[in-house]
Amino acid sequence: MSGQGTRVREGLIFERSSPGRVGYQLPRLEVPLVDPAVTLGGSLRGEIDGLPEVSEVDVVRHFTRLSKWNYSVDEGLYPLGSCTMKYNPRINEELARLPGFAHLHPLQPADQVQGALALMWELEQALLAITGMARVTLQPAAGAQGELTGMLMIRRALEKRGERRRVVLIPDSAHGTNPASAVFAGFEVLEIASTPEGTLDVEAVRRAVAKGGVAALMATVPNTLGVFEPAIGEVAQILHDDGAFLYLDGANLNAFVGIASPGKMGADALHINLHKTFSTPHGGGGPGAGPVAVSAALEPYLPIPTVEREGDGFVLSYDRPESIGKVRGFYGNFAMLVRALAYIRSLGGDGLRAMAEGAVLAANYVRKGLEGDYHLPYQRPTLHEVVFDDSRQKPFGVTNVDIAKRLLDYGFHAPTMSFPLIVHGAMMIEPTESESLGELDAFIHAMREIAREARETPEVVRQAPESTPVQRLDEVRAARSPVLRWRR
Amino acid sequence: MSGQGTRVREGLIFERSSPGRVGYQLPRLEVPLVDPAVTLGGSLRGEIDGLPEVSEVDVVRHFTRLSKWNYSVDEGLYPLGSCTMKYNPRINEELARLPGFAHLHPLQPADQVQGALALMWELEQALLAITGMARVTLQPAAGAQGELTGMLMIRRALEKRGERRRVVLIPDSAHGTNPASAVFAGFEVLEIASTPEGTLDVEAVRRAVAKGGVAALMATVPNTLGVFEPAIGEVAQILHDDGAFLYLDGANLNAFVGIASPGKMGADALHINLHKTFSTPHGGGGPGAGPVAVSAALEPYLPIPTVEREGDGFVLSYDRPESIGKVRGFYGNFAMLVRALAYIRSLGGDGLRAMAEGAVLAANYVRKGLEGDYHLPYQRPTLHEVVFDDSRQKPFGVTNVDIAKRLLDYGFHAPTMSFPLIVHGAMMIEPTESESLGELDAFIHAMREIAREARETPEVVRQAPESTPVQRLDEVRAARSPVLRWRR
Amino acid sequence: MHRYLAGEADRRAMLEAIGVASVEELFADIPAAVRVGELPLGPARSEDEVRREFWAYALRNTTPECAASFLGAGVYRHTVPAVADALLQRGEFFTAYTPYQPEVSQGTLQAIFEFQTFVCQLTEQDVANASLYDGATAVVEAVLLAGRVGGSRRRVVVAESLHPDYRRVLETYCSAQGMEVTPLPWDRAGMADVEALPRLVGEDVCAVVVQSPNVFGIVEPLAAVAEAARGCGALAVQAVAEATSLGLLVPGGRFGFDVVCGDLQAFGVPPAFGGPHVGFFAARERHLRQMPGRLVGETVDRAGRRAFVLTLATREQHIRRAKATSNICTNHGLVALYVAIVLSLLGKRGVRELAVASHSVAEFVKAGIGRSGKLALVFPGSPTYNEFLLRHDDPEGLLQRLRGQGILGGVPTTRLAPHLPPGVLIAATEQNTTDECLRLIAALEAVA
Amino acid sequence: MHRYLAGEADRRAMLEAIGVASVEELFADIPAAVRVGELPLGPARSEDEVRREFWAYALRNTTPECAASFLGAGVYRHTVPAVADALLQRGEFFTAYTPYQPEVSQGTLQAIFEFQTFVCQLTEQDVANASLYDGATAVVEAVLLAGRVGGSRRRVVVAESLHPDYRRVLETYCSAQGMEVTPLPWDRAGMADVEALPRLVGEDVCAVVVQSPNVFGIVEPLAAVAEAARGCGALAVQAVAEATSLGLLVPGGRFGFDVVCGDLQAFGVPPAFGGPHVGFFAARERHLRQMPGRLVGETVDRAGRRAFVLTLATREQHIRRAKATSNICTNHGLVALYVAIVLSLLGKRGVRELAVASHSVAEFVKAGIGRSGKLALVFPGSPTYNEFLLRHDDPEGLLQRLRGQGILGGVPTTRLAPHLPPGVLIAATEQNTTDECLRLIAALEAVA
Ligand SMILES: Cc1ncc(COP(=O)(O)O)c(C=O)c1O
Ligand SMILES: Cc1ncc(COP(=O)(O)O)c(C=O)c1O
Repeated sequence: MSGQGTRVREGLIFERSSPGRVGYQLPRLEVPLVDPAVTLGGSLRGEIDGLPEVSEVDVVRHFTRLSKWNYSVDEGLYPLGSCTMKYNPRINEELARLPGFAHLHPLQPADQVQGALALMWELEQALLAITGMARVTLQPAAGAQGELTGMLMIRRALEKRGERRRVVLIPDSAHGTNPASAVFAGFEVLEIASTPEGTLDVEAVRRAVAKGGVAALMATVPNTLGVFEPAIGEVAQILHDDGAFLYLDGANLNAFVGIASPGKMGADALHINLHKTFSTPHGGGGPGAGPVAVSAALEPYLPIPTVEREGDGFVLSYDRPESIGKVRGFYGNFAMLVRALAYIRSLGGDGLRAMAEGAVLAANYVRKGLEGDYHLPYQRPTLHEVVFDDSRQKPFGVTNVDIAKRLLDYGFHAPTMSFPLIVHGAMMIEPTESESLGELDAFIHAMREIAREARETPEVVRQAPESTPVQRLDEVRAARSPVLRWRR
Repeated sequence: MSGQGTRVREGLIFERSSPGRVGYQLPRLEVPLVDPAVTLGGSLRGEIDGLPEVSEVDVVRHFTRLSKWNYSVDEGLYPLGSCTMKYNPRINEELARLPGFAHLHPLQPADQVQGALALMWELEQALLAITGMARVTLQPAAGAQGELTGMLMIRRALEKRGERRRVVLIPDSAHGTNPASAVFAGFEVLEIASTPEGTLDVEAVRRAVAKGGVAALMATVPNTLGVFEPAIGEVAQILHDDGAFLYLDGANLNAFVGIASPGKMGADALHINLHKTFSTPHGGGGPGAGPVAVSAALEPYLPIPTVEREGDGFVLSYDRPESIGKVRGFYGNFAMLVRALAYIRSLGGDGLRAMAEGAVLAANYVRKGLEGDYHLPYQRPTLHEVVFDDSRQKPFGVTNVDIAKRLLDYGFHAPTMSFPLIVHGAMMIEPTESESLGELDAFIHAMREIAREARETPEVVRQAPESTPVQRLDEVRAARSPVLRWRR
Repeated sequence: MHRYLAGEADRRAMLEAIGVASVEELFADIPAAVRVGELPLGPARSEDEVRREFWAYALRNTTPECAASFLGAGVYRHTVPAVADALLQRGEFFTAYTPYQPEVSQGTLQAIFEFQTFVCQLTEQDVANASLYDGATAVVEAVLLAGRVGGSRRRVVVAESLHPDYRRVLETYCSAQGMEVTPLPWDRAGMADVEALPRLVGEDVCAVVVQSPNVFGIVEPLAAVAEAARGCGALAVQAVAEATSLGLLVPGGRFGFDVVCGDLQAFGVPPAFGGPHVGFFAARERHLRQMPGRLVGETVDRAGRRAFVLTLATREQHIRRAKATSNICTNHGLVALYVAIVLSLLGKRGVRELAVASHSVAEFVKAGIGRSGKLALVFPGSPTYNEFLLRHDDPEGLLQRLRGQGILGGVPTTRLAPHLPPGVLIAATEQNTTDECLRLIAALEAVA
Repeated sequence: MHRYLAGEADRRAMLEAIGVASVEELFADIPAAVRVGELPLGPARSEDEVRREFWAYALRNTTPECAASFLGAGVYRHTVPAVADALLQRGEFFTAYTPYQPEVSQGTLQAIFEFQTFVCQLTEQDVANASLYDGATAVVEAVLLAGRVGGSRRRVVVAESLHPDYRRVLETYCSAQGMEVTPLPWDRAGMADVEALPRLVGEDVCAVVVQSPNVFGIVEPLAAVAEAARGCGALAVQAVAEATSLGLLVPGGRFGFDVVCGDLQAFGVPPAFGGPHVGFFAARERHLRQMPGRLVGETVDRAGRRAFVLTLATREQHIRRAKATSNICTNHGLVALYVAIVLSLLGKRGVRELAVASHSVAEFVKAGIGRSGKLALVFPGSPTYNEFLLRHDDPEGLLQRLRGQGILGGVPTTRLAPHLPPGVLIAATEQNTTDECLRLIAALEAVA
């Protein structure tokens, strides 16, 4: 409850500590207790300084109280653009916790894990149907790792051809992980400026490719303005004609599931953020999962192992001599795969298309509702998200950050701020298909009220938030003299 | 989070409704769809007016938001006297939900429910060990039903003897369910005034019994002042000498588990609120469970069925010709029995005693901490709870209700108000053994601050609460023109 | 040192502040004569050990999922939305208690207000309470209410087709109140014998109680029952054990029943070997002051905001004590919350669709059984919702044979009560697949 | 009409407001050439149907509970406090995202700050981040950090006793970075061959990586490794795959290791067929600006109240893009929260007691196996924590025979990597009962 008591600071768990309190009990040890000084000698450490001593109810209250300072999808619209903060169905949580999944050890013999392999196989098939690609690896832990995985496969394919192309083209509107992943895959990044319309500049791509040494282009469809890339097919053609590859950032797949397919766009690799399009929860930061779908050209280089049919059953196959190897331990974030497949089953083919339609509909409704009050720097049709800027509020001394903070007072999370970089003072709004009319209207109302406040009482917006558990923070102090852990 | 957004009213679920929204899906029906107009004719009703149309996320948000307006044990000390608001272990919730328990149908054949019967048997054995009685029925759904069950057994025992005793003695400090249950069991209640010390008046009992027609006395040990009844043995003797029975209200059992036993006190029947002493959650009002332990004298009258050993296994036995019959459907609140036994196992014998000690220690610590600021109307040693009154605050125009409301601002639940009836302006505080020093100190501090406020700024206390989701309610209006349901 | 208790340092600090050397001193008031030694309950167990013990119990049970189950007779298997349990497990709901302090209990209060609304909508009654223990005690409370309203009327006419457990519980309570139960037999259609009713009622009758659908699954002639009750000045009480039936069937409220009550378990509440489920109680406005249990009402706070509060508490034991309308205190509020969540999810369409689906599956099985010619219903042709009674002289034997084929074919009436016709009560819901239904039909034909 | 989507009326109202006749118009920008037809993914399923499908998958798996399990090799079975998952399931935690708006994310931020503190305490390092994907990628990040710090040094010396999956992942990343991996062999004791180390390191080496306990369960000579690394100007990196060992073993931090990293799965995180688990990364203060991943720092709000915030973000991809210290964005924060809860519950005593118990059980098994004389360890006499390597030429065959007796006897090294000596990695923890241990010992003797 929001009474003062829980609004009052809850100290750190270490500060709740009192000698002799415990929050656990271990099974009674029947075997002889070993004296670790004997068995481990000099490697034995003493008591660990600072660990807390708290009871079970201490822990429950501590984390329950902490939780109440969070905003979450379970409480309301969470328009964080590019993150697809949709509803996380509870049935998925229930299923992921079935002992047959949760307790499964990754190194059990193959005949004991047939259900898990079947599930992975089914998920791969579903993702293939959705993407129109040739194969999928479920191994990457998140989108960024998917990008890296895809780029490593491209690198390996080029190596196989004996080519040493080093340049990866990335539009200036791309997500930060794109250039970072390209670099960690051993490439150099050449940024491509977007057209005045905010889309991929085909001619710039053509020129860059013509210069030679281009390994791939990483594009996002729809792009980070929520706008479809009309020339994506042409760009693919340019790349392929040159022997380069097209990597698609699939973070925005929610906009077109069942409507268009990356395969038809000419993608050679694309990652799918299961924690976006396929509803696995964001967990306050993760874990997610970032399967990568590839064209036939890249199939030989998939990470090992892959799930393959064998007789009536399935095996984990390591028989892929050209593989890039492994990108993480074991086989992927399996419990996330369970949730994603459950979501796909729950919606079915038509439901998935309706999902994409719903997402696009909601974003356009928000666009319509706000374009009278906020400036829309790019005018092309909106798909699943819409990016405004703060240029109409700036004259009153109100920035996008102020608007975001004031939204918190209105009971909403803020949009994504200052991304894409091609928009100054950006506010990127992605409502998702989970929102129904009432919630969207309340959000639009709040945004319009803030626009009015920006004109009439700008200091209210600049001072916001006022009703949150804490007010604006001193971020400079945090960075200048970092305190990153508690000390007694 | 406590931002304005979630503090703002969340409407009724009916007010979220929008045509065509759904929050469910049923399995696809393969059998032919029946036309109920044909099969059911005139009994068929039309669409039910007013039921909501909402999506799954609507429901999640609605109830998540509602939950945030509650205070709960999971957030902090909940000193509601007589209710034993202790910590509810999560392991119990996990175990009660095992499919082998949760999905079990009560009318499955006996050989399919052996685990359930074994568990019930084990719980009975544990409760016998704790109470020192002869048998236990697990059937009653709560304490009040336990009382009724016990009193019905007493009634039946008297009938068997051919006696028509109609009077049940109940001290004026008793809980309201005691007289109510006695009346529903067909008795008349004679109230016994407590001694100036707040305890059972032995002489008054003796006089009442001497007048004849006394079927039983219902006593609470420790009584509702949190004080042990020193004469309980003597009272039992008086009753038994006369052929009357002693019913013990076991709501306060938490004070003396492992220290004293109702059996030795001479109890003939006592109910045990599993939702108090044995940690099953209070659920915002219930469900709980109210097993009744009886002496050998009452054993023949136990409700049917009982769990009995048969060979290697267990059976539900209906072979109890003198039984009072059944007091509810099936065999009791089984899922609560699971939790209670898990709790007993978790603590073990010594742990249960330590639990009682901890409860008594905490109450005495609170007593000590507050007796400088609040008036203690009865001075006998405190066991698990302590009752203050508001006589030191009254002169400032501050009542116990004001103090309770102000406590809410300090982030605590209020004590039990205006009970027992023998204390005017009562505040009954039961901290329970779950609380550790820090939480108790914070509570004591809050109470002392309020005492100071009552002296210095009484209007602050009288206006409280100010930081809760709503302020004081117009209760008169609610009762005068009752609105008990939503209408369009 | 235990995970549920305070620590050593805490204890020492408390003892010191109190000024005693040991906890034992605090118990000085308790005489030696009532003291006990060590409890023979073994040591404190870790979660791992408790899990091991309880998993073993759970594994010694066979759950209906392991078979094709057609068990009903008061407890029904319907869709269980994952959301409901997840929300109920929020600590704010399940670790709070009765909302005595409305300022910090609006969550529970509003949810109950919604629950009361749902119950009124389903039953077409004016007022509903915040829950009772179960269906059986709900019927008891209805009869006790009728007794209070009826003054000197001490007789209750109760349909013999009432669920036997409800009947047994009613008798337990009635006998203590000096109330007499007159059985109302069923007719050849398995319905309350409304022809006989005029002979059974009278000036001394305070209530007429029928269950619909009744224990045979048959829809009762509620209008006629209401009329007969009204005729003699008694209250009409409808019990409902299969609450999803309210999605299809006109409730007693429409016919002027004074009370419609029963159990809402069918709306996805886990069977849990019989409890906790949740009793409901809905009545006409005129009986409001005689209602048992808690009531939540709407009001405003000081700032004029809509808010909810426990109201009309002068009916209750903590205020009225010996004169209370019921002795209930702890109720089944959390299960009521659960049902409110389920009903929110189902909503207008779902409540009906669930009933239609369940009814359709049951009709499919009934028709299949009828077709063979080898098997017969006890009351063929009577309208049933999702349960019906197959005639069989040795129902336990029959069911035993079905079990061999992985089928829990139903509940033998012999297990329920001796006065019922021998046979098997077969319940089918939307949870039974067509394959299960076909297997049941075939197996019954084969072994009958 | 679907339970996860808005309703018909909602859609109509939106279309109208936007001013289009159908949703299709909104997709006008997408050319026909990339359009697809109906997805061949079947109809929308009810929860009941999805449950049926998934229960079927789950039942085709055999979980270790059904046997006496001694599987480890990177994933360990330890006590799983019920509280941890219950708290993690609060919607406020699991349905939020990266705490970009600290004013409404203090719950996540404070919990991560506590997590960072726990990791520093366990590792005796100065700073720790808010999680990485898993142990394997944590080692990668350490090496990449060393590469950045080391300038032109492009060689990494990596113990061959590193978990083979960690090694494989490291190689994948290194090859793209043009970094070369030099294997550091194990000596006769199964420990990193510190005698060989001086020959293997050099001016071109940026990091020396060892895992302790290593893949054989053996405690590595960390002090000597640190010294050798320091000697050549390389960073010393300790990997930890069995994090509960930190309750007993001196961590690399004490010996001046630059990075201690690995996986915290062992603290009660469900194995879940390999993930999600949680990578951790702790380092010396001097490497702070080169750390990968998110960092939460303490600060104050306008009113001067302590509060927490994401900090030093200029290291990260969303700011630094191509120059970021890592490409990680979504991390494993929820699992970090889970581990923070488990570590809070265990606390000072529990962290040690858990390690002692686990070590004791493993020592019991090891001693039992040694006693027979028929069985031998590959590295007898070397100090191990809770896992050790039994020598056997046909480990898969041996294990197959144990399975017949309900025993999952361990992980065959043949399954892990070809360069490991043939044998069975046997892990034992406090979850293994004495009975299970005795059965394993007896069975091994019988079939060996
Ligand atoms: C457009 C885009 N690309 C890539 C990513 C990286 O995905 P992940 O966070 O799953 O690593 C994101 C996620 O925030 C994104 O929005
Ligand atoms: C002293 C006492 N007796 C009896 C009861 C009734 O128990 P229950 O609420 O379980 O019906 C209570 C509960 O509040 C109580 O405090």
